[in-house]
Amino acid sequence: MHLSVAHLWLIPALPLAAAGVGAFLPRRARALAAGLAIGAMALAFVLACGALAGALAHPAEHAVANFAWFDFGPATLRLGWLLDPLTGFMLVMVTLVALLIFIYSTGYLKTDANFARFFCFLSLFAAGMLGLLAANSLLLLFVGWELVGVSSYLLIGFWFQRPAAAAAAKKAFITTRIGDLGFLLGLLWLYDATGSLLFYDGGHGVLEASVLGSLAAHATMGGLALSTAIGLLIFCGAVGKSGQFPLHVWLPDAMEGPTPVSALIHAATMVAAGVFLIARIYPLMAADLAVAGAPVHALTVVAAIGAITALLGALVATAQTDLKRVLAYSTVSQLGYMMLALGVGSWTAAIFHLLTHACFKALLFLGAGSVIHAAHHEQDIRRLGGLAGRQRVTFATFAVGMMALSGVPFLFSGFWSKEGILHAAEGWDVSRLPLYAGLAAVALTAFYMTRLTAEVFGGRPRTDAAAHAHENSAVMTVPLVILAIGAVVLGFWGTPAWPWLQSRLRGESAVLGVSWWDGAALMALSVGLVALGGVAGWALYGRKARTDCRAPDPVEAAAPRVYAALASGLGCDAFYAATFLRLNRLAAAAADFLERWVWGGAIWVVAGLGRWVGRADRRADEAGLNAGFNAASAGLRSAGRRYSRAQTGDAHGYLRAMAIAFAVLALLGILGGSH
Amino acid sequence: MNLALVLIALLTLASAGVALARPNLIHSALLLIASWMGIAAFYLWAGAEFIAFAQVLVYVGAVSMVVLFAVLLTRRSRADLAVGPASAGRAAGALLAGGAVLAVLAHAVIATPLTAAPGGPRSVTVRELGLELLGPHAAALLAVGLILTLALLGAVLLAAGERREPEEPRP
Amino acid sequence: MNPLTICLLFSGALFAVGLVGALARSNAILVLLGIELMLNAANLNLIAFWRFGPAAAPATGVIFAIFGIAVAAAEAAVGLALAIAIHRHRGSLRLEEATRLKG
Amino acid sequence: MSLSWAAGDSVLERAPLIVRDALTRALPEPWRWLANSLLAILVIIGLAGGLFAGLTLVERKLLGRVQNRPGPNRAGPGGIFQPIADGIKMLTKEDIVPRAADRVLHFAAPVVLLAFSILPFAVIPYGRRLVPVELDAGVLYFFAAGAATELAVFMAGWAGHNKYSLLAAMRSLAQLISYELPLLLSFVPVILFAGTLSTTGIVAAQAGWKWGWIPHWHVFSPAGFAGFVIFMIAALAESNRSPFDLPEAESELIAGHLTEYSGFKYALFFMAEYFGMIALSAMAVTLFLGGWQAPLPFLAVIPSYVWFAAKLGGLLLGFLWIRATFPRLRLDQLMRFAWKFLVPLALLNLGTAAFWAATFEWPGALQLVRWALAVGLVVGPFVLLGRRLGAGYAPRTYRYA
Repeated sequence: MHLSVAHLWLIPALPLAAAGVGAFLPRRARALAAGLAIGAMALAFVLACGALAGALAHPAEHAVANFAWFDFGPATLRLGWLLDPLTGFMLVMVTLVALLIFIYSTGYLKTDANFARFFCFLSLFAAGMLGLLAANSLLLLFVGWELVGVSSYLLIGFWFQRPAAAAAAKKAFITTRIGDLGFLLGLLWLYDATGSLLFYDGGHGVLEASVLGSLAAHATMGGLALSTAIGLLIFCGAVGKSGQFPLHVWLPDAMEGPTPVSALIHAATMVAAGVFLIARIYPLMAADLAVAGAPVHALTVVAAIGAITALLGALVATAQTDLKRVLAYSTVSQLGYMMLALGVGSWTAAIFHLLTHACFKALLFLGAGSVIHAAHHEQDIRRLGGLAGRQRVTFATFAVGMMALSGVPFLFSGFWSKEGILHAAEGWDVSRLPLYAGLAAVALTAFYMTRLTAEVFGGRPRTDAAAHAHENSAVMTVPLVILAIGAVVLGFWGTPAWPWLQSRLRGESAVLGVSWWDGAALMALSVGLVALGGVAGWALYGRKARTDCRAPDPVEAAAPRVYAALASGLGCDAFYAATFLRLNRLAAAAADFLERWVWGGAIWVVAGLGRWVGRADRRADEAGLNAGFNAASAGLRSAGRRYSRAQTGDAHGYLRAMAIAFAVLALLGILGGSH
Repeated sequence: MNLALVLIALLTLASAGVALARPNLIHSALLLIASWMGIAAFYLWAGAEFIAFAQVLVYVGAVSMVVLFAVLLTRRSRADLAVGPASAGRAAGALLAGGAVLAVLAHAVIATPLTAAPGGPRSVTVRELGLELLGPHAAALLAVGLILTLALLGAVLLAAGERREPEEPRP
Repeated sequence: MNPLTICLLFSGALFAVGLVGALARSNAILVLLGIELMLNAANLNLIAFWRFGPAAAPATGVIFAIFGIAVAAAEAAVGLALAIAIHRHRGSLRLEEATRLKG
Repeated sequence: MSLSWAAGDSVLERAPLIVRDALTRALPEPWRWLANSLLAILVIIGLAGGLFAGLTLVERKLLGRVQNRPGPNRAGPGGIFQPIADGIKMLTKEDIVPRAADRVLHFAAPVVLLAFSILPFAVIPYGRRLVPVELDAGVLYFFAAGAATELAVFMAGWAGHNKYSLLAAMRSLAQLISYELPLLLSFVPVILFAGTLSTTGIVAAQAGWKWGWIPHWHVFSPAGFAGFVIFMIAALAESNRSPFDLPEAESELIAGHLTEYSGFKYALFFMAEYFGMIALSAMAVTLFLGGWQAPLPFLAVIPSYVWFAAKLGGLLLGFLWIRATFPRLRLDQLMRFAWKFLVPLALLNLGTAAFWAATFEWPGALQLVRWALAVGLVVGPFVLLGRRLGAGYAPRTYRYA
């Protein structure tokens, strides 16, 4: 069954409808709410598979369905839906992961009072995400983009009774807004420059050769090509959403939300939206490569940001003690990888890593959730431990995810996708730094994942919370198993030997090539690094597991300064607090002063005037005008009394009067008409 | 065909007249219903099937029921149902007014040279009606729907009253 | 005689009968029924002109009649409800006694 | 009369027309038409009457079997002459008219009732070319004629000059009015699908088979099915059949508004009631069960009127079975059920029908979605409303049962 692009709108429409209905369900209709959301998601998944099949039938073409939204003045604003392999793969991935996580959530939040509301929000998020993916117009994409932003805010703050959660939600919202401001500006500028926001529109779309040529040709301030400027502005949005370096600070805090939310939104799908956005508009980003003597290329910036983020995330992750924060920082670093891949010009590698990462990172988060749920919401890895024997399924699947993430060679998907990225970075002719950053991050990733696994599952329980942990119900374990299988299998459609996925994305047909020896040396190197990181992690944390939950971390013992710096996220938050927030506070004070004294004073004066006039007026009124009015109204009253005698209240009388009057009038009319 | 028309007219008028002259309320109501059916027959004769059936459905099916319910709910004993004209004077006045109106109308009708459109019976299919209603007259249709809804609510409120009386379902 | 003329006379007569009834009877319900009759007479006119009058639009007359019937039905429902309410207030339906708006 | 020859029909299919023409060929042209109509009327009334007689017998036999007793078995072999015996009894009974009765109405009531309960039969398409009157607004006519029966019920209750039968008449009027709403609403989806009010048109719209074996009957679509169920329930109530037979609950209120009737007039009421039931069942067959259409292509050789008769018989037996099975409702339960369950359900069903009609063109894959959504739209309200409906009542416990 193939789903044509004409019916693509159904995929986002189903969860949207579920959210709409769910919003009106009573709180106690838990089963109904969950069933609604899950059913809609399952349907959407089926449809997405159909869409993918339809897209793969003709991978080379971009099938679009555009429609006019509204007219203003002479112009018409048009939106549209787009179906190509990129959209297809993303749709299937998102719907599948979302479906599994919905099912998982029924177990994780079984006892929560706002169960129904939770599923309503989840459906809303899914609707926004799917709309974002299927959009053929930057505006429609932006709508979905903001929708997921809002639902992410709602879901991070789902437990808004906890001040930390509320603060985190606000932080996430505001931080991403900063990025989205850039996005919006870029969007407006693009519309101003091209008069269209459609990606593909039979030759007039912004991603099509003719428009791109003109965009790259024009230069704006600082000799930047127009496409560069617009691209960078839109990239701001991606930076905010995908937690790239300057704006990554919200993502770790977002872990205050329920774990399924972290898994779905802040690991697998929403944060990847930035990567998807850049991949979607890749022709626009790459348009300036042709321009000679441009001061900077958009993609160079992307690559730099990506490299920095990858390294920084990995570094910070090594010193976190909160189970979910470690994973959050690793997400940041992996997203950095994807951005890096985009920057060095291999967007297919980026998407490949996005898909595999979505799978195993969702797996890791759900595993973490399973641990947390079992250990009565204990998230500090120092206070856990010894869960390997108590939660066998969770441990096995988590191990798979951990190996996939740290890129254990050949069997696990993470290895292949990361190889692709490093390979692309090696092939980049602008600079080698991204490659080195990536390689360093490889070792660090292996290190902190080993640390995490050893701390949580190794040794023996260090608190009775951990001691009493036990395996969770099937609704929570089965999704883990499915995702674990995915985390392994997914790797094999993107191996250098048979790059089926990449070639499909590019719209070519895959060939079984043995021409991957040129990457062998690099591969060997990265394998070595992985081994190094793993061994180091094992040596420090695994060999002799921590016994006391208050004992300092080995690294901390060795180099307390470094550890503290890393633990505080290299002081990003502190830096922002010292600069932007203080500035903000000053501005607020100034505004307050203005309000209180300057405007307030003016208003006070005006009000005084008004009062005085009012008093004067009243005197004039009472003395002069009223007398005349009294006389007049007295006359009216007497007249009324006289006429009201005719008003007997007898309905028949009125009716009779009407009838006779009618007869008389008609008679007059006839007589008047006859001569 | 005029014969049929005259027949229908006479029957309708007769039943209506008798209805409004009978002392017994119930008989009046039933006879009025008969005259309504006569009007439906006229519509049928004129080839307006739909209206004819609508007339029967609405008046004979619904309004009649409301009337009968109203009659039965507003009486205490059978004696209440025998209500003649209030007074000879009023009756005379009524006849006078009605006669005047009738005279004027009749004069107007007869005086004006009317030409009946030639050609066979004109008729409109339900499909045409529906398209007409939902096309050019959609707004009016909505308005009527609103009016009916409000009328229903108002009627229920009025009839239910402050003291919760057994509230009859309105068609 | 011209059928249209007959129709119009018919409706005129019906109107007059309704009027007489509404004027002569003192029972509120009967007055209402008389008024219903007058409404019907009006509808009857519409159909008559639709049938015999110059063919303007194919269905206009019928549609007017439909609306007429709908409004008449609403009127009947409200009116009879009013009658019941009056009866509850005054214990009788004689309109001569219902001369004050204050109940 | 739209009875006309057509090539291609089997002889069996044409049999009624052949017989009719054989009978009326002798007459000159202008009279033949009249004769044909009269013939059709006679046949219909005869069939309806025969069906009534037969149905009473079948009903009593069936009830007997269900309640574990032989049922009528005296008159004739196995009691098959029971209806005749009943008829004779009814005719020979004294016709009592109370002294204070309103004689005119007392006489008029059964006549009016019978007249109006025979009228609906005029628009039912009994077979491929067997529809007595071809009306553009046939369905509307059917229910307009049916609406007038309420009047007769009132007259009957009023005429007897008996406050109990008057009360009973008002109760039964309340029931009739309440259930007329869902009855009328329930088949609007069918009108929506078929796009016509003419009965023949509706039957024609249900011709054909999906994949060669699922007939295109309206009952086989979510909205249509819901409509069918609502229609049948409302029809039960409209024809005063149990479990809605409060108006003349013999055991509780001595036949309600019929208390003052006896002998042949009573028989007329009885007959009118059965006519109503038969007419409504026939209408249900026409609206939802494809009228005279054969259920499977290769069964089309069997003449259409046989199929119609078969479906009609099936529905009637269903009526009897329900009567044998369900206990009687209470008046408040009855009202509650109509206004709080059936009417909202029927209204929501319109939305489902609109969706169904709007998405008719969706391509193959989406049909799954369409079905899922439509079924959800039907089942969801049913569950929710049903929950509300049952809320007030505690489960009844039968101590001595």
